[in-house]
Amino acid sequence: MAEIRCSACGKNNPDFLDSCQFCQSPLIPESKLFIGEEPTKKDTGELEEILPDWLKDVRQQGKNAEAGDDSFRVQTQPRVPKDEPPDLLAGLLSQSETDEEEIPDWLAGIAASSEKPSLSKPSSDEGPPAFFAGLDQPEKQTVAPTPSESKPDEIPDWMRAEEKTSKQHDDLSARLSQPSSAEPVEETDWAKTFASFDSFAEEPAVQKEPEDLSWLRELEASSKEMSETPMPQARGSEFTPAASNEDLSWLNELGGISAPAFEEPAPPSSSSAEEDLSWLTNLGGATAPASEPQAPSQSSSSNAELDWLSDLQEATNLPSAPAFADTGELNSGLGIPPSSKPFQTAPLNELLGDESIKDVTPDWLKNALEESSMPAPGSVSMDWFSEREKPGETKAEDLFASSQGEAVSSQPAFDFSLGDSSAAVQDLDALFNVEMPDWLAGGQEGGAPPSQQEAKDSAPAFAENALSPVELPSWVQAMRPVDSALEETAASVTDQITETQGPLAGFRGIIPAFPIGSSLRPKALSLKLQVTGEQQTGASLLEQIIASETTVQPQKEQAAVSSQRVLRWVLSGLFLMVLGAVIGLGSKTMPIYASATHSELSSLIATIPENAPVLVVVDYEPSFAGELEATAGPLLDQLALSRRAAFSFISMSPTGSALADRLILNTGVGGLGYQPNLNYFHLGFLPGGSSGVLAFIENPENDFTRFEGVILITDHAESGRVWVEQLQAAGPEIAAKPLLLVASAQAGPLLQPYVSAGQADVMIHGLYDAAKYEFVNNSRPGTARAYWDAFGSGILLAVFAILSGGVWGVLMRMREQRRAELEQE
Amino acid sequence: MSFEVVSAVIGLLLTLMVFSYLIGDNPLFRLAVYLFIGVASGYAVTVIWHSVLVPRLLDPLGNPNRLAWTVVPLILSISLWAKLSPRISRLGGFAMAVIVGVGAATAIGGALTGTLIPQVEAAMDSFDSSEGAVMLAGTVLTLAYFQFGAKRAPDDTIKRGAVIELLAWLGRLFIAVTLGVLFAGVYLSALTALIERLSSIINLVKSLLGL
Amino acid sequence: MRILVTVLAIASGVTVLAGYFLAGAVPVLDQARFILTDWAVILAGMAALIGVANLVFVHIEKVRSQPGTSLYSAVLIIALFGTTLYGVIAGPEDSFLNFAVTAIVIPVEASLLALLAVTLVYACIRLARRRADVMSVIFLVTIVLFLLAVMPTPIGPIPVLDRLILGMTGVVSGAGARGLLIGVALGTLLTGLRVLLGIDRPYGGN
Amino acid sequence: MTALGVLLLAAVILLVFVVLRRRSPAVFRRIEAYERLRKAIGLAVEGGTRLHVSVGRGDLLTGRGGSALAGLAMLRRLSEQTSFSDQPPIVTSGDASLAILSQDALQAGYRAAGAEEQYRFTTGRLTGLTPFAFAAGTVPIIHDEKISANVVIGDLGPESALLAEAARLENVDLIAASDNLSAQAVLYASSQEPLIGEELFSAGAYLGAGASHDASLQTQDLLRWLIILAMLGGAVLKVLGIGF
Repeated sequence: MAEIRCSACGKNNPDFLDSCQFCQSPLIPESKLFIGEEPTKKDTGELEEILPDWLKDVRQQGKNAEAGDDSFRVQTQPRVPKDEPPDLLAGLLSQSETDEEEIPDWLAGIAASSEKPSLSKPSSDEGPPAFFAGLDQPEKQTVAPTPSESKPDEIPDWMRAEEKTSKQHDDLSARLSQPSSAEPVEETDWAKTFASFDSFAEEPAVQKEPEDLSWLRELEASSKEMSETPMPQARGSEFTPAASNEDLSWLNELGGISAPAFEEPAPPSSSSAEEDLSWLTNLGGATAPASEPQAPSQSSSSNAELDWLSDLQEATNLPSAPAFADTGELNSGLGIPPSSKPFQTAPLNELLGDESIKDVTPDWLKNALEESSMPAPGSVSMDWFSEREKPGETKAEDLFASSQGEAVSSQPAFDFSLGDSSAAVQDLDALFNVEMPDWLAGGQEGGAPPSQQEAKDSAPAFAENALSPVELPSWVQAMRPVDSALEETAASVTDQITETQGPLAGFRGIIPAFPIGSSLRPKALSLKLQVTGEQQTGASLLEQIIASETTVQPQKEQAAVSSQRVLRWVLSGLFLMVLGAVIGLGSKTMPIYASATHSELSSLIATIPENAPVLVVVDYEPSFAGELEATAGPLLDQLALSRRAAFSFISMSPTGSALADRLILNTGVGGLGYQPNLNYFHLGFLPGGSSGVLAFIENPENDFTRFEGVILITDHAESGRVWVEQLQAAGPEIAAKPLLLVASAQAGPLLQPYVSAGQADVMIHGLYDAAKYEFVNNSRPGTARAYWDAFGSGILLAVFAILSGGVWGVLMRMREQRRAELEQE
Repeated sequence: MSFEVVSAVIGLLLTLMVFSYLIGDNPLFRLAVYLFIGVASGYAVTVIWHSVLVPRLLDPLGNPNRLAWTVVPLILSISLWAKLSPRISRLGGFAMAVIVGVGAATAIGGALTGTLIPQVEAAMDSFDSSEGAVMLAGTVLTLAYFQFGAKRAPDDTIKRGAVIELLAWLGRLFIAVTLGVLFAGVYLSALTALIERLSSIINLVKSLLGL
Repeated sequence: MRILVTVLAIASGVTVLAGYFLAGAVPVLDQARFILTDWAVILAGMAALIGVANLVFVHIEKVRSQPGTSLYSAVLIIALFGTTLYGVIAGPEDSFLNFAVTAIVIPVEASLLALLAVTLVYACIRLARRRADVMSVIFLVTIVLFLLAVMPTPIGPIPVLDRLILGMTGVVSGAGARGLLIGVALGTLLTGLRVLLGIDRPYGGN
Repeated sequence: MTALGVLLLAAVILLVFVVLRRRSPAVFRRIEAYERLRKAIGLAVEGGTRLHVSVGRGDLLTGRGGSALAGLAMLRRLSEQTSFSDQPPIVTSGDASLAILSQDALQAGYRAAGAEEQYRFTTGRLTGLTPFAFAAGTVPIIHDEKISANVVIGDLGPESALLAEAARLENVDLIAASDNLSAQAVLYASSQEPLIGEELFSAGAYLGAGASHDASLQTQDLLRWLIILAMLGGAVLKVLGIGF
């Protein structure tokens, strides 16, 4: 097993630990992201093999502690991937937090996949491989210190030595709480080599150092506080989905094959712990070929990147393909000298080439050494299986045997992974469909549902196109997950690069297309100024201001202003002179023609009883007095002359009463002997808009029903709307009263719809209408007639000015455009 | 000289002072305008005092039957004076809250019952003729023009959908015609006011000159 | 306090609105609506006094700080105080007050509107120069055609043109105006709703 | 009851959009006038120039109050954005209640920007109690106060042409919108970039006043299409003789 020497205390630690289990000093400098200096996952592959055992135990601890507190589990699961990008540790966490189904998956994957699993049964109790127990022990001590959980008998000798030392430390959380000040861990060459691979996939882990600590803390807490669902867990769950994606991304890449196995719809509340375990489940599936000869190969994928996987699968199926022997073969076959491997693998190659080491190292450990630590879960297990199938290697056989035995006991895991018993499990599997790597799923052939079988069918073709499985050394296999991780994370933007030259020719993604870990590292603060659009606008404005300070263009501006002024003066003079002349001369040369509408108005007025009170609403501003006096004059004149109506003025503007007086004075009404408070009355100012109008109408004191008609004189459409609305709201009797609108020319078009809709009876708007009505009415020549010629002159002037000005403007624009074009040319 | 003549003369002078603005901003215009603002505002306050505050606030104070209903607006009215001081202006918030609340409700009520529903109904009702069809189409297109929601294109430009853009373009034509007609109406009103002013000046001059 | 103010605004608004729509079913709502509207009118009246006080303060400050323009401000203050004091005492029906309106307010306002006759034409000319897009061209053409249609001439209305143009522009502008009015009503509705829902709180300084 | 139904529907949609918009920002079409306004705001802040903001003369107790409220919402945002300018904005209005509210909005904007001490009571002004008095009182401000841009959003009538003319004489921008169609027509010809119809009510959203304004605009969009559908459907039913 790989070990890392603690720089603080000098003692060896399992390299999957982030911190020294003796002195709690960080084994890896947290603040650095050096490639190859992340030992945590370096030996994941090794741990992969080791894990089942202690994971079982830890899981058992968790199970005992949590007593099946599902809610707790769900909340804590999400931490796993985030805390522990190496999925191995994710599994650890999930187990420690009492997820029963997670370890079984993992174990089931190792066990014969053809076995029918049962979902809820834990597998940890029964016969984990003895050599894994050693790993289990320290974990138990540190993470979940329940003494009954320990199984020292199962610890292999090689592990026991480590256990002794590790037992000196029993509080992992205390260790985790220490600041990470340790120097980089000393590593063996091969470890460094692996670390260089790890750097691809372990970048997230580096980023999440604190969270890594937290999951361990939580682990401890979970063993202490059984059923609590504390906030930190919830918080952790907030982050875990993303984390799980990251962590599993490389697995996804690897596992295109497994997709069919997880095609059930994913529940929204996915648990990352389950995700982590799913790869284990798939891993379990991957072992199926080993025990099931009918499964020809790993399930297929058309993805060329997975060529190696088919090779791997074949490797696991071929007992005569020992990993180390293969290495040499592959190297020779591909013409790749060991020393010419990429920088990440060169030391490993050298190491592997060292026969002495090879001989000394147990096969499973060799595999572990060959593995890239980070993506180990899958790849390591593969190696493990390949080893397991090696004839004559007793350890492998033991392992196999033990795993077989374990498989029987770990049926729940199979059940979970295959998702054939519980809907919940199916959901979880569906979740993994999204998250899980295909390559892992491909391993589930033994127990795979039909969908998986379909995928499996295509595997041979895939395998044919792939490199010979025998040729692939396990170190290459180890690299594959790294590439996958890269593709999913750092290099997800572009395809992985297929090497076309050199010793790696034909491989894809061996050398990342992107700087290693570029996207996995915490985003560095960009030196480039980040500015928003608003800020840019501000900056450009400032620029303009500064530029305007230095640029002097007063001449042009002045000229433009003066020309505008001249034009304005000319226009003003023209208007004043022409209109003044027409008015001064008293011209009445322009004829007026009547229209049918105005005859209707005369007829309507004729229906009003004599001496009847008529309400006149004055709702215009003094500015429109001239126009509206001229417009309302003929109507009031006719009402006064022919019906002798009594006018009651109510104003909607403060100046209304003064305007009413002026109205009487400036129309013919005043000349008819109309006296205030006798023939006409001021009802005052009516504030409050529509509410005021309604209050006025409904106020019994006003006796609104007495009015025989309502004349609304207004300069805006709002007024017409209010009166129309409120008169109708006041009841049919009031609504039936004639409503005559006298509107300013500018409000006329807007009030026309009310007339069209029959809500108002007739409307006179503007001088144009008034003059016609005056003509139809045969009343005395009034103001409208007096203004008529000037009115025509004014319109003519305007038309002339607008037309000539418009043409001039268009010509000027065209000239400017032409000039601009010429300048451009 | 009668009141009317004096009034007319003052009116004439002020009209000329205002017309001087056609040349540009000048002291005469300023003088006329400031005088006008003072008098108009004073007159408005007078009317409000006599038409609103006295009958609705002060008079009921002497009437025990209406006193209860007047206390609240009285207190609120007094608190409103706090608005003159930024430090204690928040005290006047209650009074403004009533105004704004009632105003918002009035605006909503007016918009719904005064415009929205009647106009929609009118648009539907008038569909039975060719004019009505044009009216309906114009109304729809005009409304479509105002679609605010848009999408960000790949080139970072913000555009509406092609169909909406087309409808909006057609709607612009209706809006342009509408605004043109309304503009012409405003011009006619202004022209009438100009004619009225010129007439009053000329008539006064004529009368003063005995012509 | 801010919450109370908001509650008061919402409550008064909702009451008035309920009075609008449910007065038939619940008569007391109608009564409540009138009471609240009455209060609002009183408060708006009082606000007018405060507004005028603000006007005075502003111009007093101008008199102090801007000697060059102090004459105008002084004229304004004097006119305002004089009219107000006299009007409050004498009442709005007073002949002298009427005289002030007839001699000052109406002529100035009418003159200001009359200025627009020139200003608007000038604006059209500038528009053609400044923004000669399709919409502006249609806008200007419509103005010209509409004016021609209503223009008195020595020969009477221009044959055919008046009815044709007025008919066409009437229909088209009616449609456009309806669309614009509906749109404005929609905007008003939403703006009012924001206030009634307490999202916008102009009264509370929010 | 139809009106009540529309009201409730609008309220529900608005609330839903408010919730949705808090999660993701809305994208709205480009309106040149608001682009210009943003520029003017930037200029006021960067160049130390002064903005003149007018919220019109809409009487809150009439149907024209809606545009006044929209103007106030815009003012609130503008005051916050420009409070650090060397020359704080001047706000004018033609209604007394509106003037008080505009002062509140100004003060709130300053407060939100952490510059409440710079708020001056006299920067929120009532310039006249009648429409033309308001316009006439505002014209001298445009001439005298070294305004860099005029923003007029609220209820205005044809008198807005006077403001436009004053702005033109001073050669400064005018960004104006009114709920009054006559004023819209005038401003279309007079202002540099017109704001038409209900674009008046979009000021808040375009100035980034918050999710509620975005939601409001989206609700407007949705309701508009519902109205269009109702009109078309109703017209077809009428033609088919199906009364309702």
